[in-house]
Amino acid sequence: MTYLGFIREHLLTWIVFLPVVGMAVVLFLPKEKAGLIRWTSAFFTLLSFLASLELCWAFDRSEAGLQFVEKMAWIPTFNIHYYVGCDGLSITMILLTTLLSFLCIFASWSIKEGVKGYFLMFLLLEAGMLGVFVSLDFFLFYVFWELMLLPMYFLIGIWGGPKKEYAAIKFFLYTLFGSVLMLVVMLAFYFYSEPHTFDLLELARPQILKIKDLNIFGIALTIVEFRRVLFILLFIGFAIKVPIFPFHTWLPLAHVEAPTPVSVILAGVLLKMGAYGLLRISFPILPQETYWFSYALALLGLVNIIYGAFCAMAQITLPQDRGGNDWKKLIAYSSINHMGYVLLGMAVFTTEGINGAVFQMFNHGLTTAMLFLLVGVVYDRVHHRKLDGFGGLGVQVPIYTGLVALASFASLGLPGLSSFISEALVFLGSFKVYPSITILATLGIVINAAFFLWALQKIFLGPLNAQYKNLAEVNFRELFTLVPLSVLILFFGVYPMPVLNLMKATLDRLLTLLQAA
Amino acid sequence: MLESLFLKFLPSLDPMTSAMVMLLGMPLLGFVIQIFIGKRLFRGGDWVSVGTIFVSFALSVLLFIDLLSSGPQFQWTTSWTWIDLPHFQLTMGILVDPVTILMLLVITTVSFLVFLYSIGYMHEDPRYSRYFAYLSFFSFSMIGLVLADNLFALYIFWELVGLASYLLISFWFEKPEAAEAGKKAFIVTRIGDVGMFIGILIIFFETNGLLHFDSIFSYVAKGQFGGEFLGISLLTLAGICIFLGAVGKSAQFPLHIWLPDAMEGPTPVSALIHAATMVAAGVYLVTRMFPFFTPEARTVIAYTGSFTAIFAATMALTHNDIKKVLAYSTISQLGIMMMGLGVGAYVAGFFHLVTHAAFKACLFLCAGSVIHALHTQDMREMGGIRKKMPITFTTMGVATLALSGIPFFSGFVSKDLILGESLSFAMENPSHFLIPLFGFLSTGLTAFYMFRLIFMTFYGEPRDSKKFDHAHESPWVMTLPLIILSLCSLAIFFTGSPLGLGELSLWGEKSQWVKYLLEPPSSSEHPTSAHLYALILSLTMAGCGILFAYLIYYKQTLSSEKIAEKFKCIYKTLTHLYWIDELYEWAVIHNLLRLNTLLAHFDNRVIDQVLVDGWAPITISTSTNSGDFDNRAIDQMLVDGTGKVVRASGKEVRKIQTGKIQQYLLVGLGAVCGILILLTLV
Amino acid sequence: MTAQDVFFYIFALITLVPAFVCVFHPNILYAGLSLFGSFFGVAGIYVLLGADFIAATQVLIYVGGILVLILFAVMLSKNIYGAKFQDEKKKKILPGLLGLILLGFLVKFILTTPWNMTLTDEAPLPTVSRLGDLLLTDYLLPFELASILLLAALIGAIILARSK
Amino acid sequence: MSLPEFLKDLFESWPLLGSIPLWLYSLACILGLLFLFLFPFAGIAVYLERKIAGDIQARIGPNVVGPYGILQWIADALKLLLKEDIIPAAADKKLFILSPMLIFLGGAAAYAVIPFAENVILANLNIGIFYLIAVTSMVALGLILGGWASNNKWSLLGGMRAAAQIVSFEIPVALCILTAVLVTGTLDMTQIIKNQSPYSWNIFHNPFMFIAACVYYIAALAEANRTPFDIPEADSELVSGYNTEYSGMRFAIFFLIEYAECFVICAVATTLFLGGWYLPFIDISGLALGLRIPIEAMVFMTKAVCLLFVMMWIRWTLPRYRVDQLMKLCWEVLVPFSFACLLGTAFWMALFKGKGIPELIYSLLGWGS
Amino acid sequence: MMFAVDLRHYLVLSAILFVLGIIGILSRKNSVGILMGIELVMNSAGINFVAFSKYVAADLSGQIFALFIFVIAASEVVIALAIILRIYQNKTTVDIEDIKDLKC
Repeated sequence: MTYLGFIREHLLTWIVFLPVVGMAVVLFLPKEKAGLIRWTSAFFTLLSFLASLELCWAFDRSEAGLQFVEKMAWIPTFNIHYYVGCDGLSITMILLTTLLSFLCIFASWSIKEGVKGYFLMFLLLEAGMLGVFVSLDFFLFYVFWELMLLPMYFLIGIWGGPKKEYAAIKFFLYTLFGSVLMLVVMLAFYFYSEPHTFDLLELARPQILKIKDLNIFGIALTIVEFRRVLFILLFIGFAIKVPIFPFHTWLPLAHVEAPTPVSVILAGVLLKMGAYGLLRISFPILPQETYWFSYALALLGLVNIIYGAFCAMAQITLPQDRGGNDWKKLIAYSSINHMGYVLLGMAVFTTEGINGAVFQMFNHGLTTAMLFLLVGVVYDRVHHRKLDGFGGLGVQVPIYTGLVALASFASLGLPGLSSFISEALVFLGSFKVYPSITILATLGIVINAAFFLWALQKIFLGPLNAQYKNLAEVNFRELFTLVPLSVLILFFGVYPMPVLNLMKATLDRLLTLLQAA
Repeated sequence: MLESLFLKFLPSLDPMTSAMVMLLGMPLLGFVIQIFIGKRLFRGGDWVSVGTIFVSFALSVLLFIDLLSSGPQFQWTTSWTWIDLPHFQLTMGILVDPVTILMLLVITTVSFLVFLYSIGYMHEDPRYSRYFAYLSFFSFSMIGLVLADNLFALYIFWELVGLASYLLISFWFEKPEAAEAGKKAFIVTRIGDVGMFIGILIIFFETNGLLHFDSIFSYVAKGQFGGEFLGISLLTLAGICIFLGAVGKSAQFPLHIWLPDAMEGPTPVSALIHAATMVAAGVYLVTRMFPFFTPEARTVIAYTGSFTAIFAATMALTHNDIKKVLAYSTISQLGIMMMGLGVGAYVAGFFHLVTHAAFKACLFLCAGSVIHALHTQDMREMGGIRKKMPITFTTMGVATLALSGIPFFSGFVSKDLILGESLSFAMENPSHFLIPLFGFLSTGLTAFYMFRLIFMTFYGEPRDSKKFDHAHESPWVMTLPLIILSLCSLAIFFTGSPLGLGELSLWGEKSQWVKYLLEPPSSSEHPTSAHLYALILSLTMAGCGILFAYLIYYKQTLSSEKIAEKFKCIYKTLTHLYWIDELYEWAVIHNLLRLNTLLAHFDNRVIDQVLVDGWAPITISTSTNSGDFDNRAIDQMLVDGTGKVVRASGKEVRKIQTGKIQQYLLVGLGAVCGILILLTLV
Repeated sequence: MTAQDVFFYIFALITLVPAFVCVFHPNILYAGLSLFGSFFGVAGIYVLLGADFIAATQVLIYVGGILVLILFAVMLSKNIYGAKFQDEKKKKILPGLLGLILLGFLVKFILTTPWNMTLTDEAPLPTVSRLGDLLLTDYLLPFELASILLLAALIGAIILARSK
Repeated sequence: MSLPEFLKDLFESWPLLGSIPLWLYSLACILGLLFLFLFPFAGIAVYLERKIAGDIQARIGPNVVGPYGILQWIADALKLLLKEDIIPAAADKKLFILSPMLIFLGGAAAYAVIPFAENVILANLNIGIFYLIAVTSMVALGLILGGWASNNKWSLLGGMRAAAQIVSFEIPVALCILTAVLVTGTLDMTQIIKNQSPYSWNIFHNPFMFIAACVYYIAALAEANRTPFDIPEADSELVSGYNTEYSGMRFAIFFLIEYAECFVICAVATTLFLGGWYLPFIDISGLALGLRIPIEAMVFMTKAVCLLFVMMWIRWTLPRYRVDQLMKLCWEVLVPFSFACLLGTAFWMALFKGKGIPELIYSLLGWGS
Repeated sequence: MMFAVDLRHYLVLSAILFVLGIIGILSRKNSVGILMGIELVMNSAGINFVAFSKYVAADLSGQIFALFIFVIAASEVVIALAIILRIYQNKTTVDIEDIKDLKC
C-alpha cells in the first residue's frame, strides 16, 4: 500500500479527524502564543480542506451510491459501527464545511481573548460538522450531531455579543429539544428493525425496518399512523436545525450574538444539517410518509420564504428597541427565506427541484457566509451593526461596498450569480407540482430585492456619514477570506455543472426511491 | 464578409461563433479591465471601454452588411447544454436573425456614440473609470439579451440589464434621490420580471421543458399548448405574464413610474439605457415572442400601449425639467410601439423602436449637452441659447421633428405605419376604437410638448443671464455623436420613400432595409387601406401640436400677453379670434393644464403613492407585525414561555436539593430497597 | 470441610470484622487502621481464588499506598496535636436498616440464582505472564486508558493539593 | 523448590523426620531464620557499623566487650531486653504496641523470598520480587502509626516524613526492579538468579541496567531511611523521629528491622543485578549439591555484605539532605532516570533480541555460552 | 454441604462487604470516612470479579478487571484526598455536611 493509497483508503476519516489532530496540537501550545495557535489551526483546517479536494477529485461522479466507505465495529453489542461514507449529497456539504472552516479561521483573527480555547472549540466544531456529513450509522450521526452542539454553545456563550448567555442557552436548549425527538426516533428505528441496527442504509430497506402497531398511553396507533408519528418527530428534530417556521426563533438571536466566524459557520453549515438530515435519513427511510407530508413541506417552505423575507424587511422598518435595525439579523432572517427555497425544492420530488434544493444549500452556504464575513469586517471597525448608523460608506470604502453588493445581489438571486440558478431550478421544479405555491413564493424574490437594496442604500449610498471619514478599507487578510467566496459565487453562477455533476446521480436515485413511494 | 474575416484571422475556430463571442465578450472585457485596474490606466481607461465597444460596433456593422447581402432568410444559431441533469436540460445558445442583427446594430451604435459622448460629459467625475465599467457592463448585458436564443437566457440578461441600470441610475449615489431612484427602478422592474418569470414557468410547465424560441413557437403552432386557468387559456395567461416583464422594463402603465425618476442618473446613461436600448428591450421581447401571443393577449398589449402613450404624453406637458419631459416622451413612444405590436403591426412596431432609438438618444444627448453647458435641467432657466450652441440646436431640432412625426424624418415613417395599422385594426374591430384614438392624440401631444421644449430652451430671451453667459458649445466628442444620430433621424436613412414604407422606392427594396429584412409573421399585417387616413390624421395632429407650441411658447411672450390684456376690453366682442384664442386657451390649454396637473397628481398620488407606494405601508406593517408576532407571540410566549414554566417548577423542585450528598444517596438506597420490596411483592 | 474452606472462613473473618470496625468505630483513625485488616483479608481471599498476583497487588496498592494516604489525610485534616478523632455521634440506624434490607435481598438473589459454574480444575497458578499477555493484547486499550487515567490523577492531585 | 520443601526432601530418607508435616518444617525454617540469622546478623551489623564509623572518624570504636569488642552487640541486646517497658501516658496505647509489630511483620516477611542459595529460600514464590515490594511497603504503615501513637510532635513528623519518603521512593525502586525483571523475564527470585550466569550479571547486561542498579541502590537507601536520607529520624532535628518515645524491647525492634531491611536491600540488589550466588567467571554448577549450596550461600552473603559495607561507608561520609531536596531528588532525578532505564532496556531487549553486552561479546569472540 | 465453599460464599462475603461499605458511606460525617466506605465497596467488587473469573468465566478476564479496579481506586483516592485536603485548607473542616457551597 502506498502512502497516498493509505490516505485515500481512509480519506473521510482523515478529513473528519484532522481537525481533531489539530485540536490535540493546539492543546499543547502555550496559550500566550496566539499567533502560533492561529496558524496551527489554519494549517490543520487547510489540510482538511485539501483532503476534501482530494476527495472531490477522486469522487466518481457517475456512481450514485456511497463511496469511500469505511466500516468498523464500534459497539458490537448494540450493532453500532463506525460507518462513514460519502455520496453526492454529502460531498458538497463536506467541501462547503472544510472551505468555510478554513476561511473562518482567518476571520477569527479578531478574537483576542481566550484564543486557545476558541480555536480548540472551533476545531472540535469542524470535526463534529464533518462527522455529521459522513456518518452512515444513525448512532454515529447522533453522536456527531451532539458533539457539534457543545463547542457551538461555548463559542456563542463565551465569545459572543452582549446577550451571549441568553442566546447560547436558547440555541442549546432548542436544538437539544430537537435532538431528543431524533433520539426517540432513532431508538424506535433500532428496536423495530430486524435485526436491530443503526445502519442507515439497512434501515432504508423495507424488509429490515418492520414497524408494528403501537399501543402506548392508551393510544392505539396503526402502522401507518405510527410511521407518520415517527416521521413528524424526526421532521421536527431536523426542522429546528433548518430552521423551519415556527421553530426558527433561535436563529436570529444566535446569529446576532455569535462572533462573526461562528455566525458564518452557523449560517453556512449548521443550517444545512437539518435539510441534510431530512434528505439523508427521513426521506430514504420513510418514503411514503415523506410523500404524505410533501404538501405540508412545500407550504412550510412557502411560509419560510414569505415570512423570512418580511421579517428581514422589518429589520429596516422597525426601530432598534423593537428588535430591528440590525444588519446581522436581517441576514439571519434572509437565511430563513433562503432555506424556504430548499424546502420547496425538496418537497416536490422532481429532478430540478431536488437538485435545486441541494444546490441552494450549497449556494446559501457561500453567499450568507460571505455576507456574515462582510458584516464582521465592518463590525470590527465600528463595533455596531445598526442599519441606521451608517450611510454613504460607498465613497469611503469602494472595494468593501463592491463585495457587499456582490454578496447581496447573489443573495437576492441575481442571474449570473450562483443562487439564481438554484432558485430558478427550485421554481422550475416546484411549478410543475404546486403552481399556486410557487407563484406565491415568487413574491419572495421581489421582497428579497427590496430589503437587500434598501439595506445597501442605507449603508452605502447617500452622503457620507462624517463619523466614518477614516474608515479603513478591507485589509488583505479579510480579502483572503472574501475573494474565494466571491469567485466561487461568480463561477458557479456562470457554470454550475461542477457542483451539479457531483450530486446529480445520487439525487436521481433518491428521487427514484421517492417516486416509487 | 464577417465570416471570411474571421476565417482569415481565426481559421481554427467556427467563424460565426467566435464572432458572436467576441461581440458579446468585448464589452465584458472592457468591464473587467475597468473595474479592476481602470483607475490606474491612462485617462481612467476610457479608451478601453470605447475601444471594446467599437469592436462590437464594427462587428455588428459587418454582420449587418452580411445580412443585407444574404437577405431576410438569414438565420444562424448555435446552442450548448448548460445545465444537464437527468431528465432535465437547460441550454444556452445564440440566435442570430434579422431582428437580432437590427437590435445589435442599434445597441452597438448608440452605445458607441454614448461612450464617446461620455468622455466629454463625464470628464470631471471622480469615479470616471467606474462609470465606464458600468457602461461596458450594460452593453454586455444588452448584447447578451438580444443574442439569447431561449427565454431563460433572455431572462438572465434581462436581470443583468436591470442591474446595470440600477448601478448607473444611482451612480451619483451621494445624492439621496439618485440612490432612491436606482432602488425604485430595480424593484419596480423586478415586479414585472417576476411576472415574466411566472410566464416562463408556465411555458416550461406546459411545453415540458421547452424554452427555445423556435420550439415554443412550433409547439404553439401545433396547437398543443392547452390548459386553462380561471377560464383564461394558459397560452393567453403566459403571454400576458411574459408581457408583464416588458411592461416593467419598458415602463408601461402602470409600471412606468420608475422611468422619470431614473433621470437622476447621468444624462448619457439616460440616453443609452432609458431611451434607446434597455427600455426598448420590452418591445424587443414582445417582438421576439410575437407569434406566441394570442389575439386576446395582443389586445391587452395594444390597450396597455395606447393608454400609456396618451397618458404619458399628457403628463409631459407640464414638466419643466428637460430630462423628465423626454422621459415621459419615451414612455409615450414605447406605448406607441407596444400599441403597434398589439394591433399586429409587427414590422412597424419594431421599426419604430429602431428609429426611436436614434432620435431619442439624440434628444437626450442634446439635452445633456445643454445641461452640460448651463448646469441646470430646468427649462425655465434656459432660453435663447440657439446661437451659442448651434450644433446642439440643429441636431436637437432634427430629432424633435423626427419625434413629432414630420415627413422626411424617420419618426414619421415608423409612427405613421403604426397609426395606420391601428386605424385599420379599429376599422376591423370597431369596438377597439380607443386604441387608434389614443395613438393619434398622443401624436399631437408629442409634437406639442417637444416644440414647447425646443422653444423654451433655445428660443426667446435668456432667463438666467449668469448661466447663459457661461454657456458654450460642447467639445467635439460630444457633438460628433449628436451629428451622427441626427443624421440617422432622417427618413432617407431608412427608406427611399419619404412618405413611408410604401411601394414607392427610390433605390430598390433594399434601401427600405428595415422592412426588407423583417419577415412579418403570417398572421399579421392588415391591408394598408387605412394608411392614407392615418397619414392625414397624424400629420394634422402633429401640426396642431407644433402650432400650439409655437403660439404659446414662441409667439406669446410676456409682452404679447400684456398687449392682449390691454386690448382685451376693446376688441372683446369684435375679434372673435381672440375670444376663440382665449377661450381655447382657457377651455383647452388651461383645462388641459389642469387635467395634466390632475393626471400628474393622480400619477403621483394615486398610482405612485397609493397603488405602488401604498404597498409599502402594507408591506411595512405586515413585516412589522410579523416581526412583532415573531418576537412576542412565538419567541416570548411559546419559546420563552416554556422556559419560564420550567424555571418556575425548577424553583420549587430545587428545595429538595439540600446539598448533602449522603441524603441523596440515602434516598437512592431507599429507592432501591423500595423497588426491590415492590418487585418481591408483585 | 477442606483446609481451603477453613482458610476461607478465617480470611472472611479477617475481612469482615475490621470492615465492621471501620464502619462503626467512632474514631476515624481506628476506622482507617482497621481497613488494614480488611485489605489483608481480601488479599487472602484472592489467594484462595488462585489470584496470587492480584493478592500481592492488593497488598502493595491498598496497604502500601491507599491506606497510608488515607491515614495521612486523616492526620492532616484534623488538628492533629492531641485532639481526639471522635466522629460526631450520628444516627446509623436508617442506613443500617436499609443496608440490612439490601443485604437480605442480595443474599437472597445470590442464593436463588442458578449459577452456571464451570469450575473444571484449579486454574494454573502462574497467572502473571498470562495477565501480562492479556493486558497487552485483548485489554490493551483499557490498559492504556488506565495509564492515562493514572497520569491524569497524578497531575490533578498535584495541582489540587499544591499550595498556591 | 523452597527451603522447607528442600528440607523435607532432605529428611525424607529418615523415616521419622519424613513424616513431619510441611508446615512444621516451614515453622522451623521461619524460626530458624529469625533466631539463627536475623537477630545475630542485625547485632553484628550494628557492631560493624560502629566499628566502621570508628575507622572512618579515626577512632577505635567498641573494644571492651570481647576481643575487639566483638561481643558488644550481645551486651547491647541484653541491655535493651532488660530495660523497663515504658509507654507514655498520653500515647495511644494500642497503636503504640501495634506499630513495632507491624514494622517487624513487614520487615521480616521480606526474608521469605531471599534466595541465599539454590533451594535455600523460605518460600519460592513465583511472584517473589513483587511480593517483596508489597510487604516492605507495610513498613511505612507501621512507621506512621508509631509516629502518631507516640503523641509527640517529633515522632509524628518523623512518622509522616518516613511514610511520605517510603511511598515516594518506592516508585524508582519498583521501576528499577521492573527493569531487571524485564531483562530476566520472571518475578521468581530463584529464577532471576538462574537467568544470569557467572559470565553475565544483569548489571553488565546493558548500560541502562548499570544506571538502574545505581538508581535502585540510591532509592533503596532512601526507602530504608538511611543516611543521607535519614530525615525521618534525623537525630539533630527530630530527636530520632518516630523512635523518640520508644525504649527497650520495642526500640530494639525498630533498630533490628532497620538493619534487617538494609540487608534485604542489599540481598535484592545482589539478586537482581549482581548475579546472586554466582561467582564471577567461575562456574560451579558441576559440583554436588551439598557442596555447592554452602559455597553459593557464602558468595551471596559476601556480595550482600559488601553492599552493606558501602551503605555504612556512605552513612559516615555524606551529610543529610533537606526534605525538599529529597523529594526533588526523587521526582526530578530518580524517577525520570528509572523511566529512562526502563525504556532504554526495553529498546535494548528489542534491538538485541534480549542479549546482553557480555553475551554479545562472547558471541563476537565465538565462545558460545 | 453448606460449608463447602463455592461461588456463593464469595458472593455473600462480597455482598456483606459491599453493604458495610454503603453503610459507611451513608453514615460517616468525615469525608475521609466516606472514602473508606468507598474502598470497601471497591474491594467487594474486586472479590466478585475474581470469584466470577474463577467460577463462571474460567479465564483471567475477571482478574484483569480487578487490576483495573486497583487503578481506579488509586486514582480516586489520590484525587479525593487532594480535594479533601484542599477543602480542609479552605474551610478547616472535612465534615461532609458542611461542604454544600454548590447548593443554590
